Amino acid sequence: MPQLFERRANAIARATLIAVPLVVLGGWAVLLAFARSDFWTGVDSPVEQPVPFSHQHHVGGLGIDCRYCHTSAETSSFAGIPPTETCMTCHSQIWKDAPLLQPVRDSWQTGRSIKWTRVYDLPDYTYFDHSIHINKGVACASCHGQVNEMPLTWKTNQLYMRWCLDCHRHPEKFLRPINQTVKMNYQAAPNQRPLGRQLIIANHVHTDGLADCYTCHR
Amino acid sequence: MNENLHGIMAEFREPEQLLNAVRAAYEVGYRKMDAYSPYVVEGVAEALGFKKTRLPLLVLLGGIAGAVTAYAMQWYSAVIDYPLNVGGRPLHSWPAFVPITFELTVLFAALAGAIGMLALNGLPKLHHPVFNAPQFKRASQTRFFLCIESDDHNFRLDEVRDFLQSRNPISVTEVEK
Amino acid sequence: MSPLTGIWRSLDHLERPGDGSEEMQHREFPEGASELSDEWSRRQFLKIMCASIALAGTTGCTRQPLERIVPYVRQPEEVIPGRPLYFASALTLCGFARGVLVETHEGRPTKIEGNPGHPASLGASDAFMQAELLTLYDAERSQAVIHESQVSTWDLLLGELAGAAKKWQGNGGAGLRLLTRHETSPTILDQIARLLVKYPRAKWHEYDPLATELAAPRYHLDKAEVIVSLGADFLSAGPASLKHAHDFTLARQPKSTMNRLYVVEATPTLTGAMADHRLVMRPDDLEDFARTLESGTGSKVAALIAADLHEHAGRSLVIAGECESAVVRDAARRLNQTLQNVGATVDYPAAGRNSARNLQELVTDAHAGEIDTLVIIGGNPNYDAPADFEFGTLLPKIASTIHLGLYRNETGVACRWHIPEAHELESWSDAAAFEGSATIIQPVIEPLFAGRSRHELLAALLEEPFSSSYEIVRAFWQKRHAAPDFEQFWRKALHEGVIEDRSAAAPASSPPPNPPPPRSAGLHLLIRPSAQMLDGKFSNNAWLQEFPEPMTKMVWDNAALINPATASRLKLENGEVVDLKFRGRSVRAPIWILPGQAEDCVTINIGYGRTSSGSIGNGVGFNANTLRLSDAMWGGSGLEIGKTGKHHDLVTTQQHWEMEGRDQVRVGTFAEFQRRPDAIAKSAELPPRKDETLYPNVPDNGRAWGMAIDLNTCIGCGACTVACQAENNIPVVGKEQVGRGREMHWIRIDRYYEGDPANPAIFHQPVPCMHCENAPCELVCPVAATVHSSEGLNQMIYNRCVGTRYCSNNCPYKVRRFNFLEYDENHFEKPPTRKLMRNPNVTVRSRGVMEKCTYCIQRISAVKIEAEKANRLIRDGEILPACAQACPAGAIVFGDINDPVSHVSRLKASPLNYGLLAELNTRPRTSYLAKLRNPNPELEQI
Amino acid sequence: MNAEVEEPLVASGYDSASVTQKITDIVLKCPLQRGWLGGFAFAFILLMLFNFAIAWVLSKGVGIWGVNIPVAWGFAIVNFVWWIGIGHAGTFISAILLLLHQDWRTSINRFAEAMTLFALACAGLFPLLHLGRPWVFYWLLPYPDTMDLWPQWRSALVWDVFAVGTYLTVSIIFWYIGLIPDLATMRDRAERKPVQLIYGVLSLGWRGSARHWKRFHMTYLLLAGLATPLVLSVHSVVSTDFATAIVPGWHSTIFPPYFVAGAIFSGFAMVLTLAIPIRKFYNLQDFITIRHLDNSAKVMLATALMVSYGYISEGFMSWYSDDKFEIYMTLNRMFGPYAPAYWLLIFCNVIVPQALWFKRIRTNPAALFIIALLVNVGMWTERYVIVITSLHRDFMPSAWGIFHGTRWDWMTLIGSFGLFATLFFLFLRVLPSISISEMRDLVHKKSESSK
Repeated sequence: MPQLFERRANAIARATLIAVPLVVLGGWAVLLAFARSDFWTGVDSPVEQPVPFSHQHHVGGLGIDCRYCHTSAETSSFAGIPPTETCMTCHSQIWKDAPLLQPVRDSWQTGRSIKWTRVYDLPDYTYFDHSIHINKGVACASCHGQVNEMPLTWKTNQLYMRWCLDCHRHPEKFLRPINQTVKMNYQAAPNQRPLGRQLIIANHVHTDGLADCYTCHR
Repeated sequence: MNENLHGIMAEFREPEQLLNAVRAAYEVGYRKMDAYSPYVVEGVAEALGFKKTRLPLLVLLGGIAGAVTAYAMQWYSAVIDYPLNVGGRPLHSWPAFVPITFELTVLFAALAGAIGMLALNGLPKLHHPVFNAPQFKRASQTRFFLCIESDDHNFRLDEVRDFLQSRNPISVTEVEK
Repeated sequence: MSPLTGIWRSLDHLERPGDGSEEMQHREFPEGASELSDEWSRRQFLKIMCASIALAGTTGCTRQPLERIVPYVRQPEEVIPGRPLYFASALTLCGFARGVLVETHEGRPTKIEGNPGHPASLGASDAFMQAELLTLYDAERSQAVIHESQVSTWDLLLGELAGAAKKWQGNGGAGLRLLTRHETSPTILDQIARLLVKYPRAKWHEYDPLATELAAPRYHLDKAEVIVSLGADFLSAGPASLKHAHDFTLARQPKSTMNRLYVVEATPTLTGAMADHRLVMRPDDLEDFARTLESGTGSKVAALIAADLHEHAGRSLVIAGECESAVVRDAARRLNQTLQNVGATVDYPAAGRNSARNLQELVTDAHAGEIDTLVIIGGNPNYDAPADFEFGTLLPKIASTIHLGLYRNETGVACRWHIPEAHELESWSDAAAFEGSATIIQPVIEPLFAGRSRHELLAALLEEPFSSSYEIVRAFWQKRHAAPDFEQFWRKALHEGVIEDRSAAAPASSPPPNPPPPRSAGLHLLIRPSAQMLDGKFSNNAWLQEFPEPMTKMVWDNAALINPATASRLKLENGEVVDLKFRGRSVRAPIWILPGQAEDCVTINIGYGRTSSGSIGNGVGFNANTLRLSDAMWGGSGLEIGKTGKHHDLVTTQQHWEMEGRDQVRVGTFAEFQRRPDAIAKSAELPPRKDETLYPNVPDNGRAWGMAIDLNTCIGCGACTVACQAENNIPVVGKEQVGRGREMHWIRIDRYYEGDPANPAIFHQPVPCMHCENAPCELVCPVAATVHSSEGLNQMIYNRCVGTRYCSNNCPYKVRRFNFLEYDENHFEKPPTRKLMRNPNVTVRSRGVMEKCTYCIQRISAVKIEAEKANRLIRDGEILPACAQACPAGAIVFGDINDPVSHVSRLKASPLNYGLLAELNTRPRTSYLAKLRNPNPELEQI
Repeated sequence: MNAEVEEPLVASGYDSASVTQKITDIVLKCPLQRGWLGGFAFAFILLMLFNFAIAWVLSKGVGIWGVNIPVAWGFAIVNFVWWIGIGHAGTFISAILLLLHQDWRTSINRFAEAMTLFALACAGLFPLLHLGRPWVFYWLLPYPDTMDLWPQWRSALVWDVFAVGTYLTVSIIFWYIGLIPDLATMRDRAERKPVQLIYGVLSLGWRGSARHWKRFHMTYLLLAGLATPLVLSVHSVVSTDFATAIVPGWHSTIFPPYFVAGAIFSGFAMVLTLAIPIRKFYNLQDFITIRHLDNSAKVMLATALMVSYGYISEGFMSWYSDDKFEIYMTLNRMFGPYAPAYWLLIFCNVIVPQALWFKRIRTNPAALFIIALLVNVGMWTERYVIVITSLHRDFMPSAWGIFHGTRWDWMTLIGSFGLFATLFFLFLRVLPSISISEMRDLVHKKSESSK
């Protein structure tokens, strides 16, 4: 009887037997990694806006306080996006005719809003309240990063649930003194953890139940 | 002598012939040989000097691995990683962890057994010298073969052929590598 | 809050009349909505969820679609995006104001609550009040001025009126007729008065299908210890019902005494269900009963009741139903006088008769051809006028007919002109409550469909230079309250939502007097308003269409209610379609057999069988008005039933009405309670003790939420059901789906019968999620989509749910609801307006996920966050779930059961407290207080 | 089994050559018969119906089915349990009977195992279709997700995932291992090169070496040893889907054994439903002899009695427990709206199998075939009764409801027959439907004993 297969068939057969599971597992691992990649989650990639607003210039350069524009950050779940009026308080005086600001002036004249694009966009089933975080010592920068260094705005975190949980389980890793929450130049203390534990008491942070589902999902 | 010789193969009609041939060959002192049959013939393997296999051990280890994996996973995720109050039950509800532990035990054991069998048998081996034997087709159907291989330390071509002939086989052929 | 909210865009709005629809689609508050545009992202989201099949193994990697944030251009200073604003206003029922607080998010009203400061609502609400929100957003409300069924404009109408006005100036307005519903608005009355002065020969007619009694008596049920209702459903019907329910339950508390209620009625009502003694009798027998009650002689029962009344002279009360004949009503009044109840438990205000004429006169004049212009302001006479008036045939006889209404209804279609009316929450007005106090109705949103207010139309008739409703109303009150402090007065009025100004005393309307029905054997017809559609006003309101009728639990239909004995005698069965023939008129109706109905009495509800209601109300049920005659507005004897051999599927949300001896509702008498207080709650199988368990005692984080529902005060009105629906974005699923057992209500009201089907005891039991501490549902969920919170809430996480539905199987209370289909995309939920109405703080559930009562977690969170920010504790009663807030009887109490002095803890400490099916060791956090009855011992013997 | 009265396991006059030829020729030689084509075409049409029903339920949602509140589980679960049950006979025959040295299993274990796999394939689909959101089914599996969440291990549904997954995997392994020598035979008997190549690859170059045979047998025994507790565990776990609930009619400790018995019962019924036509169609009467039918029938009789005991003890326990909910449930089953279903299942699963006491019936293929069909129906009805009647009236009378399968429910059920049959027809065409090597062994032993 002639050989049905050549000699190398053996090698090929074994190779495939070993390769198939590896490829499957590998592919799955790649998929998992991809889901966590900045590319997929859009971290660090600037979002296009009708007006190329520079936090770097306004916050970093001019030192405008976050709350000047995001007025309701301390009082409401929604931090607030400034109405055209706010822009015009200055830009009716300076950069009056800068072409970049044309959309702002249009909005002001026509009474039609500027339509910004969300940078930090949570799913509809997740409820985040700015005011409680600010009031308990979670800084703007803790989630939004050093916006004072952003010529255009991008997000600095992936906003996955595990990321939220990290802080909800161990607030001490991130808490700041309440008067520091809006500061952009705050230097994290070297003894963050012990400090954090004190701040949990000082800021009246009730840690039990922070990881309840209903804390964020309703 | 022929470097390209895998061995010499005898074809028998009856399983008993094969069994006797193997026993005889073993007494003569041949070790590097193998018998081929369409279904298992009791005793041949033993006659070839093949005593016991490590498969049961593999399966046991597989089972233990499965059990440990399963229970550890359940305990870690339910007690350590995300403790949740589910219907007021304890975090470490061990009775509820038993079924999955059992299932994975069986699964891992079975996989160990199957993979172990193939590995120890050196399968897949699509190409093998014995397939060169013209009549070997029948090894999977009706006939019984004994192949004494050339790398046996007291392999002498003529002696082997004579020996095999003496077991009145249907045929005796040289098998190319 | 700014009084200007309603009109801050109304001027540029004026230039573009009649483009309501366009307005709706494209300019729906782009300035206002600085938040995600919900419905879009949600659909997107679903798609991507589906796409994630491909991405198995990487949850959360569903990339968000780009979403816009749309800030204001000029942000109103009182608006803080993300925080709701509350406005005090009022909604009218039969013309009478009931004060409300309206919650708005970025200019979108999302919830209506009763105004605690208002005498007619006292902070509570009923299904109608809750459901007005849906009517406000109903995309099928009329959206354009229609002339001869062509789209026209307001200005053209003004032109025509101007022409007519010249003629009227000549002839003093002869031939000009005004037909309104029952009006209590001081401003409207003032405008009409001025119109009648301007055109002395013009006439004003008033017609209201549910006209309340002339100078309705004012009851003080909290002071009454013995109450006899002669066919009166005072607890759930009429503009004062919320107040009645509130006062009644005050006196219902089992203290040293507990009030006793006798109800004599022909068809079961919620009031009857609360009765300690319910006597079932036909309306004509009821008259005899009233007489014997007066004389105190005659039937033994009557004598005993009379005795009881006299024992409690001055602390008793006799209430006659508004649908009863004058005989009964007069008897009741005389009784109250002889019992010295007048001034103590009841007041009869002087009959402040207004100058309105009734519909009868209008009809006569119309036939005499004396009318050339008929202005119908609100209402739908062409549908709900007595059949013998043949209103439909009469309208064409009139040269010019103008109809102002929310919908282009049967009347609007038949009139030459139809003008879309602005909803009460869309325009400025005012109205008086049943007891006379006035309320400024302030709008909470721009008119969605360019509607006009009644004020604007009257102003046009008066040929006054245009001024907005706001100016008209304000001007009137400036005149009424001409004082330097007017601005404060005005702001206070708006802020409080009620004006202590009795000079606006509610002149009640003229009722259709019901002559004593001629005695006759045979069947007796009773025509009653519907608990869902009222008089048809709400027939396009899907919430109310799907709101289970308290007695029948029927949805999406009305039926001819008939007593079991009569049914078996006539060989009728449920759903069998029959011809109801009444005095030469007839209508086809399906039969529904109702325990507790009087023998030989057939009850039918008006408000159904609409033809021009809209896609939701059209063709639902049959039109009972076809049997409604001007001399028998509430029915009468002489009804005949003819078989048709046809069948109509009637759908109810509860099929089985026996308790099967499972003690869901535990009942005892007040006497027993005084003897052994805990005997009643402990009458049934007891739950295992707390320490009888293998499970660890799970520590909570200091707070433990719980709820107590007092069955003794719950009147079963169902306000909680609709309130919950409004608060939690609960979808409407339609008759077909309800028929398959897929209604979505998070809190349902179970109705059980006990005893003789001819006159059974009737129990109501609200059933929300029990938030069991040993929740069976949690144990079986494979993905931990329902687990316990540290505060003892049974959390349901929609976005984790994969939809195995095991939790529902394992829920002994069956309070879980499942999205079997994409209900958010169905006919009722699809319209873009519906998306605006959503509560932004509650996730809208997609297809394939389980949902259930959350104790209104969004409200808990809101209060918790505020308390945390202020570093203070949460006050008891600070958190009100929607059901508790709506309940007129205060029967639902929510709070922290770890706090021993909280209201809920005190109720749970009551000897009447028991857990539903607690013997299953589910440890429900929602518990019930057993129901008490206070029967008359002597009457018991009979 | 006393041999003298026993029918032989193989008709006389067969040696390993003829056995080999007869079995391999079914695949390699005999041309496409009209019968096969017709059957396959019909099965394929049903399969397409299945696809359609699935596509529709995926696009619209489970709302197109009859499920509601309170009856939130419907046909999907009934079909799942039914198919899983059928999937038990294969492993039972090849594993347990192997350990018990029942060599009559030889000629039926191969296609019984195949049947197991195809039944599992059908069964496996239903839990997925049953989900409200099938596209997130993988949340039932443990894997490192972005939410830090895990399956909820206390839920019997998660146990199910593991039990069924394991069972499927082990069954496939067991089946394939057993196939290897036969695949070699096919390789060596095939004439055409491509066919040789295919079977060559599949047989992994099996050459029948004595050492290989030794390990092969060892593995086969070990797998049998593992599969035996597994097969018992799988339906026990499935039964906990019900037994761990508090629903009256589900919350019962007898469920595991009673489900396993039922599974084997229905499994053997299906074996006969398939075996009887096949042996006729391919003239395998000599291999699948009356004795096989007889023995299978005996197993059915035994399991039928166990199942009957289950029914009785259920009734007894509900009376004995004096639990008002249990008692009502039992009465409602017998006399409530679904009483016909209950009495149908009693008829099919308790009354009909009593006929198997008689050898005349056990040895009459036609009769057996009909009984087997009735039992299949009966076992489906049993699951229907367990799921529906328990749910439709549980604790709160106010929430009681009724359930009716919609046409989509029926389409999915019937369609799944299509999937099963299609796979089975293909199997008959491409693989030896009887284990050749074991038959050779049998023939050999037979000649031994006859010597």
